[in-house]
Amino acid sequence: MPGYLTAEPIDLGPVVASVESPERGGTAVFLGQVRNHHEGRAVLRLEYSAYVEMAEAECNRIVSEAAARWPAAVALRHRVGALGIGDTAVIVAAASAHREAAFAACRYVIEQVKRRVPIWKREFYADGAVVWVDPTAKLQPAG
Amino acid sequence: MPGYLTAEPIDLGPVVASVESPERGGTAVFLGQVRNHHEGRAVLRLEYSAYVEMAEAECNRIVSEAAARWPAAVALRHRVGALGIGDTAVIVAAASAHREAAFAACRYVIEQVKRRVPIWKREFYADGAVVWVDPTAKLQPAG
Amino acid sequence: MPAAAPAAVTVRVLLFASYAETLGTDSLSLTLAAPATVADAVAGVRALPGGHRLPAKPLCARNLAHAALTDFLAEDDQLAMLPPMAGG
Amino acid sequence: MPAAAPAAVTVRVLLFASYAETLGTDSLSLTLAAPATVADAVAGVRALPGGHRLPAKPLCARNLAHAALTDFLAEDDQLAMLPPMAGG
Repeated sequence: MPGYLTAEPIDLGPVVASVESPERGGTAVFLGQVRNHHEGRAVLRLEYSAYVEMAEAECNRIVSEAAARWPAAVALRHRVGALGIGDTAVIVAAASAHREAAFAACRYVIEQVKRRVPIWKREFYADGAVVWVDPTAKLQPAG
Repeated sequence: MPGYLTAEPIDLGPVVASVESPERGGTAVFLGQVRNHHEGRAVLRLEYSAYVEMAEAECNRIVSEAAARWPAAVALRHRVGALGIGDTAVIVAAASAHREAAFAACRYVIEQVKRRVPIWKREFYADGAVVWVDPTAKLQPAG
Repeated sequence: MPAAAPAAVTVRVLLFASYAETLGTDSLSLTLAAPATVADAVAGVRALPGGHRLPAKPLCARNLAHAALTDFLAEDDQLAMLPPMAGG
Repeated sequence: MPAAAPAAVTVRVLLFASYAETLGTDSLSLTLAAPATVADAVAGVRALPGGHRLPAKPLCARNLAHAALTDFLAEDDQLAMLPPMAGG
């Protein structure tokens, strides 16, 4: 199984290169980076943790679904561990002979990753608070 | 006016870096590469030529439209001159605090570039033919 | 004579992120009367000290795949309780 | 006494890619009876030797922006006839 999760910085070039081929003329890429703000609060840094075994399996399912649904080659990398502002948290790349398929596959993968992959984010704020981010609800301070 | 057209190879990293900022957490990128086939024929290489003065102006209009329509920073580079298979012909990058805006702006720019920017492509085929590519019609041999 | 259905099922429960903090552990063994569902396991965890602070209907995964609360559990299943995910 | 409208307008015509090949030149000067439209200029170019092989309603640009065939031309305008574009 390819390693979708990594504790090392993700390098854009090799991820894009991994889906390119002479038959595929269009590549759509999404990069998610650590923002310096969240719901109006200044973020200093964050930590991603994961249920690694399941996250790898779920990433593999998502990539397979995209490759089955569109004629595209798809790559996905998600970083875990401690990240600073501007660090790349996730990269999705999808290459196809048709740019519509490349965009659609790329978009599908990032949306499904956000919904389905068991990864959690703890943000450290400038005001000293530490919060487990819950995209489904209002923020609540961590215990 | 920034140089949207270039005769030099386009490097992905700097284009992406030019739109990233700590406020913008999502970056959508499109890369168009030279394919080794076109409508069933083997392509060896191609040449892009442009009405440079207008192409620069039209690229600037398209990027400005995207930046006005979505809260996104947008970059665009298009290569001209002689390209080989796999070479990058165009890169669009759009960064935003919201990935929907990043995808939408990126998609808008590449679609408009294809429609509106006066750039022409001459393909050299394995069978010796040389063709001005016309995306709006069946291929016709060049004179 | 058919084999009798087992009277109990033992599963490994995994807790993550805020749920692990809430319960003070990230892994525990749970034995339930059979047949048992994911919801039964959640109820079992919530009956532990501090467990009432976990939601009654959390996201769960069984053996590395998302599961419904109504799914049945088998011996040695790995059941994970998943706080709201925030990857990407 | 009002100034008389000019009787003629001279524009610079630019040809690109296959159109330049067809006509054997990429630039020419064209003088038209005023008032003149983009379509009049196209007709003028198509009346040149070999010009009938150009389409009757090509894409055109006036002064670096896309133009309609019905747009009027002014003295010293730069009129470009654009073959089907294939960038991106």
